[in-house]
Amino acid sequence: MNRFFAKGFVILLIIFAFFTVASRAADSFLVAQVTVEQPSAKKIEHIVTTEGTVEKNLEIPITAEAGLLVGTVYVKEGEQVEEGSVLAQLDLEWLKEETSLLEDEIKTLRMQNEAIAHNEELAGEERQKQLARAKEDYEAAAAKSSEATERAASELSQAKEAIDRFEAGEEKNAMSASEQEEKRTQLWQDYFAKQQAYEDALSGGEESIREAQRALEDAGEEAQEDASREINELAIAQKEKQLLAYEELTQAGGMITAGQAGTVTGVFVETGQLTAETAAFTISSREGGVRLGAVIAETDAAYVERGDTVSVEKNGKTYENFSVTGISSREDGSLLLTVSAGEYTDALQIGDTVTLRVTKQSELYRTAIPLGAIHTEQNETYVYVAEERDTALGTQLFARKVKVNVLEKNDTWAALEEGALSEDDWVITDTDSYVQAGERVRLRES
Amino acid sequence: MSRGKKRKRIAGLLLAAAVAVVSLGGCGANGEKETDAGSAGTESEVSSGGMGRYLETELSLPEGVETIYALAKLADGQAAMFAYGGGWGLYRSEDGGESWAKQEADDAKLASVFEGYMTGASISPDGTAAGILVDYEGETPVAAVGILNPDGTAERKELILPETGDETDAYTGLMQKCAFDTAGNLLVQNLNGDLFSVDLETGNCTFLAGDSSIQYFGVAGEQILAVTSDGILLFDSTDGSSLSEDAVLSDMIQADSSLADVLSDFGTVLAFARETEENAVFYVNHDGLFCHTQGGSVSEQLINGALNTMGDSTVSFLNLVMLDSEHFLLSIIDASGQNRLLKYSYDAQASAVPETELRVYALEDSSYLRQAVSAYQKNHQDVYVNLEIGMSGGDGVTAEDAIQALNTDILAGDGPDVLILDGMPADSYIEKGVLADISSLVQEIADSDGVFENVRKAYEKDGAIYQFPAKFYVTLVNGTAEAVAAGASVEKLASYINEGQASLTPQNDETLLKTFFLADSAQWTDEEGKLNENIIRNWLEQLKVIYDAGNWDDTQQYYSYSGGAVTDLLGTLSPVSVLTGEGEVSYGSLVDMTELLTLAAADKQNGMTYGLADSDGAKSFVPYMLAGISSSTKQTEAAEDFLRTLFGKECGSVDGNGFPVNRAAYDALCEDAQSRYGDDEGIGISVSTDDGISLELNLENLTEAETAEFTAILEQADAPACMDRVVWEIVLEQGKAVLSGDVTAEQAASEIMQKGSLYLAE
Amino acid sequence: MRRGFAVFGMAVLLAFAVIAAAPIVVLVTGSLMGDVEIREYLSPVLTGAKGYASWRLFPEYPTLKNAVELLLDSPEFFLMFWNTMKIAAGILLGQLVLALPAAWGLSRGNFPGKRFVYGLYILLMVMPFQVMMLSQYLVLKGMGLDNTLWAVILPGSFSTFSVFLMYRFFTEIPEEVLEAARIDGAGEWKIFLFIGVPLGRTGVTAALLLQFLEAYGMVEQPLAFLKEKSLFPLSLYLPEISLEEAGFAFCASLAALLPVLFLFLAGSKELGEGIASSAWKE
Amino acid sequence: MRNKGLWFVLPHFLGVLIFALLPFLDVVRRSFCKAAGGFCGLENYIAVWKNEAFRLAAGNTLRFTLVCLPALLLLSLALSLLLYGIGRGGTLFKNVFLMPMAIPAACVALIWRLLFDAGGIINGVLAAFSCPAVDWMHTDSAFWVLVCSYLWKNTGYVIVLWLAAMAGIPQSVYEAARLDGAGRAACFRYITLPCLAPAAYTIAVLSFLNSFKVFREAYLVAGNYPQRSIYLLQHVFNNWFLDLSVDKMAAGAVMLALFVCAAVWALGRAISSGPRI
Repeated sequence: MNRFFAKGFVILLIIFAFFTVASRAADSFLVAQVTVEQPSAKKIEHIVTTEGTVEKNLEIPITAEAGLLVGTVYVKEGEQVEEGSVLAQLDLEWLKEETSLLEDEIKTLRMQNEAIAHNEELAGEERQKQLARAKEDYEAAAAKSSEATERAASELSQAKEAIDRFEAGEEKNAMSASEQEEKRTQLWQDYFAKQQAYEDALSGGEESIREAQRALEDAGEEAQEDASREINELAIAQKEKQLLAYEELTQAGGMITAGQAGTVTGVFVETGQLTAETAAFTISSREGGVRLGAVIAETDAAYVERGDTVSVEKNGKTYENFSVTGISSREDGSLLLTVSAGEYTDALQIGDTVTLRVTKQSELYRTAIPLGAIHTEQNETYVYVAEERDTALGTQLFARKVKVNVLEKNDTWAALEEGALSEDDWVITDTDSYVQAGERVRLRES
Repeated sequence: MSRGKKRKRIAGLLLAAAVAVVSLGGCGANGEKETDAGSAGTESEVSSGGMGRYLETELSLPEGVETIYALAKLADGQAAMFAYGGGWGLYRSEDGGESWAKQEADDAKLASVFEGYMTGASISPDGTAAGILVDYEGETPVAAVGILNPDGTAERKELILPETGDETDAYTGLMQKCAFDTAGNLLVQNLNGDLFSVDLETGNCTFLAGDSSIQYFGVAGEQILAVTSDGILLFDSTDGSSLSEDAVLSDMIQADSSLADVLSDFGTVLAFARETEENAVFYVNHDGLFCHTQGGSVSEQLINGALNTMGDSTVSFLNLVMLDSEHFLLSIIDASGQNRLLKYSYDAQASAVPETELRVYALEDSSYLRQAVSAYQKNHQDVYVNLEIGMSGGDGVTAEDAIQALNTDILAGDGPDVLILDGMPADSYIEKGVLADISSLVQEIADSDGVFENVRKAYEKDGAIYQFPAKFYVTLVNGTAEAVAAGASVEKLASYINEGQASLTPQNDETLLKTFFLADSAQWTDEEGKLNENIIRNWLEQLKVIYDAGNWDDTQQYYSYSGGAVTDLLGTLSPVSVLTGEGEVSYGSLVDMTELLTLAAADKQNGMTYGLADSDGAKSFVPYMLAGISSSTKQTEAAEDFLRTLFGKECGSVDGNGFPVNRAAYDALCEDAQSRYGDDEGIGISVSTDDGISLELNLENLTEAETAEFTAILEQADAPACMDRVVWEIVLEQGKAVLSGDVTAEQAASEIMQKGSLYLAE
Repeated sequence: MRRGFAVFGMAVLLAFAVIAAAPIVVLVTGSLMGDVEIREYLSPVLTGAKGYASWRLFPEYPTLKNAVELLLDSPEFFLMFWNTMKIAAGILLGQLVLALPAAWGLSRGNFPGKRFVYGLYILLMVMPFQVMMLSQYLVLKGMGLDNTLWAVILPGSFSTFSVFLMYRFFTEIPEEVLEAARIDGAGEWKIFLFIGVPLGRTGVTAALLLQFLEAYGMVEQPLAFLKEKSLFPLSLYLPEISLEEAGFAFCASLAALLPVLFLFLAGSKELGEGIASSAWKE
Repeated sequence: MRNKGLWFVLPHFLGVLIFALLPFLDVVRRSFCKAAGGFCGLENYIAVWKNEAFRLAAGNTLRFTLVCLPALLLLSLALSLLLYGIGRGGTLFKNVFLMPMAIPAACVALIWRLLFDAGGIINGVLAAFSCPAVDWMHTDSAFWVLVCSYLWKNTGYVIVLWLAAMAGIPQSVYEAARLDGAGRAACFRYITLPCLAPAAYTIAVLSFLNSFKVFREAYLVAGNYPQRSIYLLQHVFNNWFLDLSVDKMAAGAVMLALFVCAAVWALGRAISSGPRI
């Protein structure tokens, strides 16, 4: 043994042993530590939260009959009114004229209806008669045609019998050949004639029956429905209602009163003007519940719709079943959200700032993963999947890049299209250092 | 001997001994560590102990039955089902659901009694079936209950809701779910979460309990389990008194709030069994079937959902029935809305982990293959698919090494069950009888979904098919009408390019060689497989002409594949470059619908057209994902199932890597392409070339005519390109030398002949 | 003239020495070069660029990057090194315990069929591995040894090649020496251990060194019999380093080279001495 | 004499039986039946014999052996004689000559590509001396590249064996010859050569076996289908295995084995005409 090299060999072995351990330690130090999660079936929840202020209580519109002249207006905006207090008074004479005008209209409409009803009856009887007559003709035709066919049928059969008899009978051998021949042709000719007559009778009969049937149908049709009667009735009903309102007003002395207590928030009529269909007055009353206004960014607009449920929170307490009543866009592109609540809550005063939260759930997606797992690179979205692979150092985890496309996402979850990932893939959601495709990864020491 | 020497010798011996011990110990340990060939078990190691497992079998529904409205165990132990299929019927089964006998009843009477929209039904232990019918016509919906007594008589009672005093929030008649408890009382729940018990004689309901957050309810024994979005409320089913909340059940709901969802046509993600043993509640969700004894701190998992249809998250449950501690019946609605009846029976011998293992071997990994495996695994929970990738990349194993290892396995008799033959010596495998005949399977798919007949004929060898592709694509020529005509052969194309001073769209030498190789190689070998030298020489010369006309700079990699182990195919046809004028003609492969849309849009805009590069007569296509079944497999049935999934419509209709040979999948893709941009007239994308020209390309839906034209071209291709890796490597090596001018076409051709014929002679 | 002849002889020796040592020099210098510098010299070979590859004896910018990368960043290198050592040590032990006495038995003993066995050994020695691979794999699989290190060690330790080599050296030992020992009453095993082995030391060392070298550089056997990557020896790791990381490849090759070299040089002294001379000394 | 020495050989023989003889018999069995099973007699042998690729490979291998073996023996003998003369300094040279044997195949392949590639170092040197660059690996010169790499790897080792054999010749014989007035050449011819004859046989067989090892480097550099001139038997066997034609491979192997045994036996008789073979 050459001692120098033998010793060298041993030293080399020791050095290698040392670096085996050192490199293992170094390597595990460099490898990215990741947390992984399996895709799960989930509904994507979009939660839009925004700050809102309690603007004013719910406004109740007070409407008066349209087209009436306003006498005097008693109240101004911001005034506190009680229930039933007078807001304005209509010009009584104008009111009376209007009511009488209305009555005349109703009368004329009624008369028109009666006239229509009358001549409808006449038309009805007329039609009945024609119908009966058509029916008779039909029956007669049917009967007649069946007689004719029967007669023709019997004659035909007689002719047939005559031939048979002639053939079988002795008469035939009494005659000479030529007489026989002649008799036979004569009998056959007669038979054919009868057959022809029978067919004529048949078709003739059908012909007449068909005509009679058509006549019956024509008679049976209803008279053309003239809709004018219904229209008039509707108009009458509508006018009667208006008349009723007029009478009520006249009894109330043409007063327009406040439906409930509250502050007048809007006066839309002036003296000497005609009342319009729209609200004459708006009164915000406490009982009507609360209205909130809030501004949301355009991006969230997609997730908020009229009628979504909203939860309102004010210093810790949350109030449920508010709902979005209106969305109107504003100049700067953001949207004004009007939210109103069903039952009354005294906690919310006008001017309070509250946080509104609209939660909206999408349909059930089969593969949804945390948003952190999605990476995008020039319009290509992909995720990394931790995959076991058999390597020199035993089975280790490697990152594999999988292309996916995102159907819908919110700030925590993203729903993926089917097919790219399966339930048992381990998607890398976050990592302590940069992960690349094909690179080794390690599960975070949680 | 001197002492020094002795000491030295002893030291030497010690050293040798030490090294030996280490090594022996080392590899001794290795010896015992039995690492079988299959990879370690999958992550979701089944925890339910060693032996014994509930096996899932699907029972056939009674003849004609489409919808199962109620399923229950009667007092006499029989299973009963109340279902609709052309008519209502109560079916009884003595043998635990295997066979069903219909209880006769006067169908007409039943039809009238159960007329209207039934929202729920249940069967009482004594066999009376009750169904809740709601008619929506009037403004306030009115509910009625149809009752079918055990003796076959049936009557219908209006549900009389108790008065609530004020008119505004009277109970809504919109009844949602109903169930009998073990004592035979019928319980009903309406949309606002109010629970009533119904007196069957009179039909009037007494209010039991109610909470607006109740989504639906189940019955266990005489307990109502009302499921809300943040827990389960318990009520006594006789008097409605609320019982103490059960933490375990509520935690389960809090853990996964989707359990509270009522899915489409009233299936639910959670179902309770009415039968109880020592107040234990049995319930099923997507994780499996659990038994939870009330007051106990944990739910014991009886069945692991991952191993059978329970785990399939697209399925929702209707009724769970516990026949006895070893048999359960479960009626479900699957993703396609079909009602199915499953039976779980305990088998002590069945091992906990699925025992049938299907080994699928492929040289290279591919996203298409992974999709097929996960789709197959989902529908075949009892089969464990072991996907072995020959060249798992990264550690430099060459194709030859991988094939050598595979051949050793095959010859040793334990080869894989399914072989993905891309890049493998498929012909020699067929010659040596390694691959089984799958023509019956292909015929089956042809009958059900239809198959591209030209592709099938290409792979049919005297009546048998040994290998079959899942996808295929063709090489096209895109340009003016004469260019397309010139695409008929390499010579014509070369001469066209030469005189017309036209040039091919830019690509590097390897891509050019590969595209033309795939298009023309089918006709290089004559019948007995001899290479034809002058065809190859001519081919090389023409390619040189085309390449020089293009004078593109080689260093730029035109078609670099994206990173990651899994690389999807990229079409080499670039109609966009024709549009932007980088080249007058484009010659290359088109591999998916998106590229077809781009091609159609570009052609519309610049008036070009396209045609099949038929290289004088031999119209060849390129197969992708060729697969075959090993003749020595013991899992023929599972292997054929896997191929059905691989060639099936579901996998085929994912766009990419070529066009599906499965006709139904291809048609689905066509429809998608025809409606991809919805009804608006398409989207405009701006396209810019490297020298700055930016153009607007307007992508529109494919029209019927365009799709038909393309399908016709696909159907013309009748011979597969030569996919032999060895021949390709030789051609690539020599081709590059010719294109870069180092070697003349003759030398290269003779070199190819030499090596090629050597290879073919072996 | 004699002087001239000696000088010429020395020149030839030097030339061949340079040729023999050149690759190792390339390895050493290469492992000290950074990747950029290497790529600059070897680009014609690596990327098929124009011009010719060249080399420098002393690197312009020597860096220890490759060494650090090897020693700290590639734990699999060392794991595979120990696999190789396990294989080599296992085979050497097998040879010592089994082949050595067999060679002695064949050369010294005479039993019926001795010549037949010897002829058989030569026949088996000659067969190339590719041919035997499949059948050996079947035998190993039958014994359940496949995919363990034993699958490489056992066939290696029963290789008939070293027996043939040792046999040749044992036949050199003059018969008289043995007769003398027998007369002194030494038993067969004692003769073998205390006379046969020491006298045939050259042959034994040569055989064992060659066998070690064979085991150390084995490629086909592990590739065929070992499936699990954690059992792979070094010889499968080296070709895997592609030319892109040429620097690292040089460094790894050097590290793989040194242990064998040291062992070789340690043993070469034995090789040098002739058998006869050692006989006189005794 | 009772069968002395049997116990020495038996354990090893058992191992050889299991791990070498059994597989060999299996190979022989396969050579007589078709790949898909079924006995077919000499069909495989005829097929292999007619196979053009096999004939080319056999020719190449034969040519390679006939060129390399003598070259190796002579070159290493010459060098060892030179070394023998130097005495003291020889150990350094010997160690350097041993180095190539220690370099693993992978590194050899790496260096081989650097040297002999079309744009390799040697072509660079040639270009420097303005002679035409040779495409080493793609022309018949590949054969000589193979021979050189074989000589480079094995010379060192064979030199050591020659030295060992020479050291075995007692000095007294030389003194006696010089006394009778024999010159250096006469000494060499009549003393050294005959004494080295037995060692020559060993070295020849050893070198022949090592000639199979060079396939490993050729495979790493030139892959499965190298240039025609270096297309060896192992390439054929390898490619047949990739094509699963195990029957042809077995038949080819058996023919190779018989041929080589005959050669070794003939060599043995030729060199040492004495009792020891």
